[in-house]
Amino acid sequence: MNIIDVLIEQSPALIIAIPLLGAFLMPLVSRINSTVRNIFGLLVLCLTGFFVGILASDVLANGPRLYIFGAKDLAVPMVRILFEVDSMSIFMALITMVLAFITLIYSWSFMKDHDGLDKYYTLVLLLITSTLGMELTGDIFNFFVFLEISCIASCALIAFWISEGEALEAAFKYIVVSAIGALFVLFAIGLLYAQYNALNIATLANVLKYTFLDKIILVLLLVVLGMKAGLVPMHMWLPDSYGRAPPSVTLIIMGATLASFYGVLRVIFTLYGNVLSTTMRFSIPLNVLVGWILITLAIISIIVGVAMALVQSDFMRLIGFSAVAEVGYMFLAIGAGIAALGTPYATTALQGGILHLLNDALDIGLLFLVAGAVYYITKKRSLDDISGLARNMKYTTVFFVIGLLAVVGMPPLNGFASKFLIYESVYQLNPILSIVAILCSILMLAVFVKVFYAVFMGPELPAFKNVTEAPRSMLLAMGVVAALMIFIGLFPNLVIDALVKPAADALLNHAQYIGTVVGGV
Amino acid sequence: MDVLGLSELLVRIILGTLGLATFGIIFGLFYIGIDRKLSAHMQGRIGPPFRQPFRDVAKLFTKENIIPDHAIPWIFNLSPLIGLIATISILLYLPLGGFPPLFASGGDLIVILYLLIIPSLALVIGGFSSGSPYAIIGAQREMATMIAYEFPLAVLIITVAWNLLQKGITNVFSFSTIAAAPVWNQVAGPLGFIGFAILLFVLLLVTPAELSKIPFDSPEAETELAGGLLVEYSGRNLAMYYLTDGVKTVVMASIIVALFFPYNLSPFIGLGSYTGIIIDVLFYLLKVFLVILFSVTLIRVSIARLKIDQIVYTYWIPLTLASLVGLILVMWDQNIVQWFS
Amino acid sequence: MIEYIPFIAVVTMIFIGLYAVLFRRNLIKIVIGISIIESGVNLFLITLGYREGGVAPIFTSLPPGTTYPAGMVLPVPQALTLTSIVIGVAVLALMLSLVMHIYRKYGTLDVRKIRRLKE
Amino acid sequence: MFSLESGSGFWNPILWIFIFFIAFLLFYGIRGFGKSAYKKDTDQTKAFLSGNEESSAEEMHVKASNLYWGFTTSMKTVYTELRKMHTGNASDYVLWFVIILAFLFLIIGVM
Repeated sequence: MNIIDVLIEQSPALIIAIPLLGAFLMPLVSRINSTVRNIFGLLVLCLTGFFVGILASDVLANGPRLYIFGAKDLAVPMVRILFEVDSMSIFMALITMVLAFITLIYSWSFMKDHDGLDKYYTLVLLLITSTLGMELTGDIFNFFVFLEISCIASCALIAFWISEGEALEAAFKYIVVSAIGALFVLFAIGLLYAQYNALNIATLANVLKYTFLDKIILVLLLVVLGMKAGLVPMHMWLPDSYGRAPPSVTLIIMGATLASFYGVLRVIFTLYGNVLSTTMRFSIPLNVLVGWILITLAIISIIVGVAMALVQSDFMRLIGFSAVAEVGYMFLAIGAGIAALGTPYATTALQGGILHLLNDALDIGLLFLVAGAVYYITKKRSLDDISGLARNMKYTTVFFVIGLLAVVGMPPLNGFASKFLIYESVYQLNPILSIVAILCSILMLAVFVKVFYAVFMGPELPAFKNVTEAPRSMLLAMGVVAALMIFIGLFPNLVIDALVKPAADALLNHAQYIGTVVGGV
Repeated sequence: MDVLGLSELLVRIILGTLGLATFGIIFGLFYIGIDRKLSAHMQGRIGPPFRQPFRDVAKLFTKENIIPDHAIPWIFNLSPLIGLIATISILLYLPLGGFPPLFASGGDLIVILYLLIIPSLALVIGGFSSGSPYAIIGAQREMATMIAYEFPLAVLIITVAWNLLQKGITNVFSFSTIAAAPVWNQVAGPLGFIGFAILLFVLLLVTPAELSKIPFDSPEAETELAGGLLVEYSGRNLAMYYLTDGVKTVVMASIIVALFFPYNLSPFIGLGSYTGIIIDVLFYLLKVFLVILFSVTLIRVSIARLKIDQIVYTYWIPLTLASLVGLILVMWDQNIVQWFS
Repeated sequence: MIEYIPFIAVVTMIFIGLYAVLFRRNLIKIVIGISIIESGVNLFLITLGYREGGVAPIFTSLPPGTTYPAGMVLPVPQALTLTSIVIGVAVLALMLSLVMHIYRKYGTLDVRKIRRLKE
Repeated sequence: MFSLESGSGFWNPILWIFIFFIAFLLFYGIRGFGKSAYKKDTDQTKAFLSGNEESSAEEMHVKASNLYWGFTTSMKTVYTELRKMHTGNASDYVLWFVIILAFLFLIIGVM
C-alpha cells in the first residue's frame, strides 16, 4: 500500500480536521504578524485543497468512498459516524474549495484595515470546515452538527462589521431563522431515530418505509433546508445577510447556502430514493408531488427574486435578491428532474441544475467581489451615490461585465450553458416553466444593466475623480473567477463530462450509495 | 476531427461570415429603402430613392466621429461594433433564401433568442455610456421595451418547440427540424390552426419593437428625446448602428419566414437545379418583403407612438394573454381531435 | 396514557416557543422562545431513549441482575442530547450578545422597530 | 465534441467565438475606413441638451432608483404587494417558515 493510497483513505477525515485545526491555531499564529497569518491560512487551504483533489480523482474513478470514524470496518454500522463521499459530495466540496481560496485571496487586501482579523480568519476556516462537513458526511446527526456550526460561524461573520447596526440586525434575523430551522431538523432526526434506530443516511434510506412519520420528516427537512438555501417566501434573511456581511465572506456564506441545497438533493434522492415512486392518493407518485412542490416554490423564487432585485438601490442587497432568483433556477431544474424521474430529459434537467449550481456560485460570487471592490474604493453602498467608475477602474468594469453577462446567461458565458440545458429540458414537463425562466433571465439583464449604468457609467461625480483601481489581490481573485467562468462557458462539455454527469448519476443511482454502507455489513 | 475537415470548416466559417455579412447589409439597407419609399407614398409624400440608405451610410463614414466629454470612450466605441457583429452572427444560424442554415448544429432557437438581445443591449449600453441625459432616458426605455416584448416572444418560441415535441420529433429547437416540419402541417384541427395564427399575429407585433419602429420607438422618440439613445452618436459609430438596424430587419423577417412560412416554390412547380434555386431565393425575398410590409411599414404609418408604460402594458397584458391563449389552443388541439374521432 | 405525557409536553413546548417567537415583540423573549423550542426537542430525544425501569447505559458497575442491553436506556439519544445542548448554549450566547449590541445601536428591543433592512 | 446537446437543440460556443472573431476583424477593418477625427474640447463634444445650459455633474446624473419608471409604473400593483410582503420583521420571517411548513404538511399529509 503506497503513501497516496493511505492519504486517499484518510482524506475524508483530514479534509475536516485540517481546516478545523487551522481555525483554532489561527489566533495563536496571528500573534506573530499578519503576513505569517495570511500564509498560514493559504497553507491550510492548500493542504485541504490537496486532499479534496486526490479524493475527487479517486471518487470519480472508483465510485463512493467510505470513512468510518474510530473503526476499521463496519461491525456495528449504526453507532459509528460515517463519512460517505460520492461524486455529488465531492463536486460540492470542489466548489467550496474554489470559493474558499478566492475568499482568502480577496480578504488579504479587503480586510487589511480592520482589526480582529484573527477571529475573522478563524471564523472563515470554521465556516469552510462546516460546509465541507455537511457535504461529505454520511450521518444525518453529523449533518445537523455541521449545519449548526455553519449557522454560528456565518452569523458571527455577518455581524463582523459590528459598528453598523444593520449588520447586527441581519445577523440576528439570520440566527433566529437558522436556529429554529436547525431545531426542526433535529426534531426530524429524532423521529427518524425513533422509527429506524439508525442515524446514517444509507442505512436509513435502505429501511425507510414512507410511513406517516416519514411524511412529517420529509416536510421538515425539505422546508428547513429549502429555507437555508433561500427559497421564496422563506428567503428574506438571505438578502439581509448577503447585503450586510463583508463582501469578502459572502462567497463562503453562499457556499454554506449551496450546501443546504445539496442537503435537499441528498434528502430527496438518497434518503427518500427508495420510496420516490410510491403511489399515493389519486395515484400520484411521490416524486411528482415533491417535484411539483419544488417547481412551484422555484418559480415563485425566480419571479420574486428578480422583481425585488429590480427595485433595490443597495448594491449588495440587489445581488442578494438575484442570488435568490438563481437558487430558484436550480430548484426549478431539480424539481423538473424529480417530477419527471426516469425520462431522458429529467437527466438533462438534473445536469443543468447541477451545472447551474457551479455557475451560480461563480457568477454571483464574482458580482459580490466586484461589489466589494466598489465598496472598498468608494465606501458607499447605495447605487444612487456612485457614478462613473469605469473611467478609473477599468479591470473591475471588465470583470463586472463578464459577471453581468454570465449571470443573465448570455452566450458564450457559463450561465448560458446551464440555462440552455434548463430551458431545453423543463419545457417538456410544462411549457410555462421555460417561458418564465427565459423571461426572468431578461429581467435579470435589466437589473444588472441598471447596476452597470449606476456604478460604472454615468457622469463623473467630483467625489470619485481621483479613485484608483482596486488592490492587486482583489483583482487576482476576480480574475481567477472570471477565467473559470469563461472556461466553463467555452467548454461546457468538458465540465459536464468530468464533474456534472458523475454527480447527476450519483444522485440517480442511490442504490450504489446505500450499497456502499449496507453491503459492507 | 481530421485536418481536412477542420480546414473545410474554417473555410466555411470565414466565407459564410463574409458572404452573409454582405448579404445582410445589402438587403437590410435595401429593405429599409423600400420601407421608407412605401411609407412615404402611404403618407402622400414622394420619399427618398431606394438607394438612400446606402448613401446615408457612405456619408456617415465621412463624417466626424464625435466622442462627447461625458462619455466613456472605450464602451462608447465598442458597443456599436459588438451589436453589429452579434446580429451578423445570427444570420449563420438562420435558413436564408430557401437554403438550410449554414451551421444548423451550432445553435438553435434559444441561442438566437439570446443573440437577438445583444444588439439591443449594445444600444442600451452605448446610450448609457454616452453620458447625455436624453440618451440615458432613451436607454432605460429600450431596456423596459426589451423586457416587455420578450415575454410574448418566449411564449411563442416555446410553443412552437413544444408542439413539435408532442409529435415525437427530436431536436425541436433546431431550425433544420422546424424547416422540415412547418408548423401549419403539425396542427391536428382548427384549434391548433387558430392558436398558431394568434402566435403569428403576436410575432408580427413583436417585430416593430425588436426593431425600435413606431409605435414602439419611445427609446428613440425624436420629438421628445431628440433621438434618445443615439443622440450623441455620429459618424462611423452611428453608421454601425444604422447597419445593425438593417441587418436586424432581415434577421427578424427571416425568423418569421423560417418559423411560419418555410415553404419553397420549386417543389410545387417542379423546377430543378439552378432555375429552382433562383426561384426559391426570389420567393424568399418576396416573403421577407411581405413580412416587413405588414409588421413594419403598415403598422408604423397607421399608429402613433405609445408611451413607455403603455408599451410595457401592451406587451405584458394583451399580447402575452393572446400568446398564452395561442399556447393553450395548441395544447388542446390534439385532445379535441381525439375526443371527436 | 401516562407514557404519552412526555410527547404531549414536547409538542406543547415547541408550540409555546413558536408562539413566543411569532407574537412576542421583545427580542429577549424571542430568544427565550427559541430556547424553549430547543428544550422541547431535547426532551423529545431523551424520551425516545427511555426504557421503563432501565438503568444508565454505563457498562462498569452495572446493578446486579441487569439484562444487557434491554435493561439499559438507549445511549445514543443521550449523546445526541448532550451535543445538542452544547450547540444550543453556543447559539444562545451568540443570540444574546447580538441582542445586547442591537440594543446599543437601536436603543430598543422591539422587534417591530428593528427593521432597517426591509423591502 | 464542443457542441452542447440537450436533446432538443444544440449550442456550440467555440463555433460562435470563431464567427464573432472573424466578423469582428471584418467590421473593425470596415470601421477603420470611417473618419476618426473630431474637434476636441470645443462645443462639439458637449452633451446635446436642446440648447439648455449644462448643469453640474450631480444634477445631470439620472439616479439608479429612477430607472425603469415605465416598467415599475405598469407593474405598480405587483410591487405594492411585494413591498408589503418584505416587512423586515424577524417574527414575520419565522411566520413565513411556519406557513410553508403547515402548507406542505397539509399537502403531503393528505396525499
